[in-house]
Amino acid sequence: MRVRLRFFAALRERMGPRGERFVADGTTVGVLWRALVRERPDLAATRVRFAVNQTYVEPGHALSDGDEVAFFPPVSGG
Amino acid sequence: MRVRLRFFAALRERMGPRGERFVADGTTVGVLWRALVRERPDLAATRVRFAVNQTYVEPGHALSDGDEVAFFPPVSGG
Amino acid sequence: MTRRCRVTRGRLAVPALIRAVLDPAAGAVVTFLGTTRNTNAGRRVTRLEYEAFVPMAEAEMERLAKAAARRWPIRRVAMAHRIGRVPVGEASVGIAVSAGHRREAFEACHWLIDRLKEIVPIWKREHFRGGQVWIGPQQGGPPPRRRAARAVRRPR
Amino acid sequence: MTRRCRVTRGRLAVPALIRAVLDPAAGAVVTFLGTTRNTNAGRRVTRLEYEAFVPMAEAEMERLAKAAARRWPIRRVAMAHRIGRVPVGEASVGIAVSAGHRREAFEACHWLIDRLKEIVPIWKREHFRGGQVWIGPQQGGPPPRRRAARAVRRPR
Repeated sequence: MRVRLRFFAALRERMGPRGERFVADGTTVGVLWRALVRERPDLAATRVRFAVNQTYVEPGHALSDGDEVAFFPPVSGG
Repeated sequence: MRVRLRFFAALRERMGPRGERFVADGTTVGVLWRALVRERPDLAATRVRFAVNQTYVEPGHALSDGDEVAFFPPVSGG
Repeated sequence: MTRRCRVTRGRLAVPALIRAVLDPAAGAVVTFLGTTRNTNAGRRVTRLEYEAFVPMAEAEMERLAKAAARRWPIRRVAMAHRIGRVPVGEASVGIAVSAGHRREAFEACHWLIDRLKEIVPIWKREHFRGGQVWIGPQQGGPPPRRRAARAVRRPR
Repeated sequence: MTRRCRVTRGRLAVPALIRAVLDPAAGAVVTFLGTTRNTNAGRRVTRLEYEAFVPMAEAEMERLAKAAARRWPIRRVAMAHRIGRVPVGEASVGIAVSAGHRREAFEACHWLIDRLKEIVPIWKREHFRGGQVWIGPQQGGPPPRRRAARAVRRPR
């Protein structure tokens, strides 16, 4: 199944703002992130939070076809 | 000696905004207030604070010639 | 610590109040506005009317601002109190505080309005449907003004 | 509880923020503004630059406003966060809360800015004399961007 990727702040500077990925059914957000880190080992030290379809989720959240997955460095608004 | 009087809020409505008084040397603010209450017994129930020359004082504060004495009901600004 | 404390007539100039405390070394501005509420103690309030001992009220606000600056590391304080009629929904008092960080700005602003209500020589008279009354325990005994006392009891 | 939460470009419209929370049943309006400070961690800051995941940031601010209304008896909330460049002395974030009484307005406003900083998806990059750096623990390790890392160490 296909998922869309969004990156923000320092992550956006390394990965670009958007991406796309084909993943196996039942893939979790955490598994997807680890796959990205395998390809880009410099991401390993990054503290990251995940949002799927604009809602925060835990790493164990299972993806669905068409989901938008956003990767956030620690927020610093205000 | 002569002192000027100022009244505010509910007190102003009964006493008028300003007055004048001749008092003996060494008269305190509290003694002056009790003199006013003797003339106007309806003031007896009033909770009052005193300011002399725009500074809060205690009832034992001794007056000087020319002082401006202000009589305040409990404040309620804000 | 810069401060600007005023008793004014007419609408409070809130943008000016905030501008007065902006400071390049401040990361936080906290502002309090006290507004006329349409009910109080079960009465339907139509407006408030404020009276002040103006020069002393301004001096007492200045003293409070200085005292706040001794308790918290704040940058600037602006305080304004309106006198005369204040309709429902409009502000009677505004306090703005700037500080390096937000905690001290919140704490100082809250403290300033608490203290202002306790000691600054300003009085409000509430006008409500059917009467008016001075606010605050003006008397030890029952309300002195027949019209107000009667009106409080009038059923709606 | 009425609320209005926005991510915007350009100067924050503070009077509009306050107008959005005025309410005839409110006696208190507390407003917080976060402004760009000219120093941070010993660096001379020239501006901040904010980036947001805009629709989610607005949705998260709405959720916070609703959560505040469950915790405190407040009337209205307005929140605005500016993105893009924010020069020293200008506001990046504004939160206004109205309530019947002042204590809940102060507490809810303070809580909202604390929570906003923790969870709303917005990021700031600090531009200072000699470099720039993303704020927040973006990395477990040392700062990744050579230019920023070098600049932090440059003596003034």
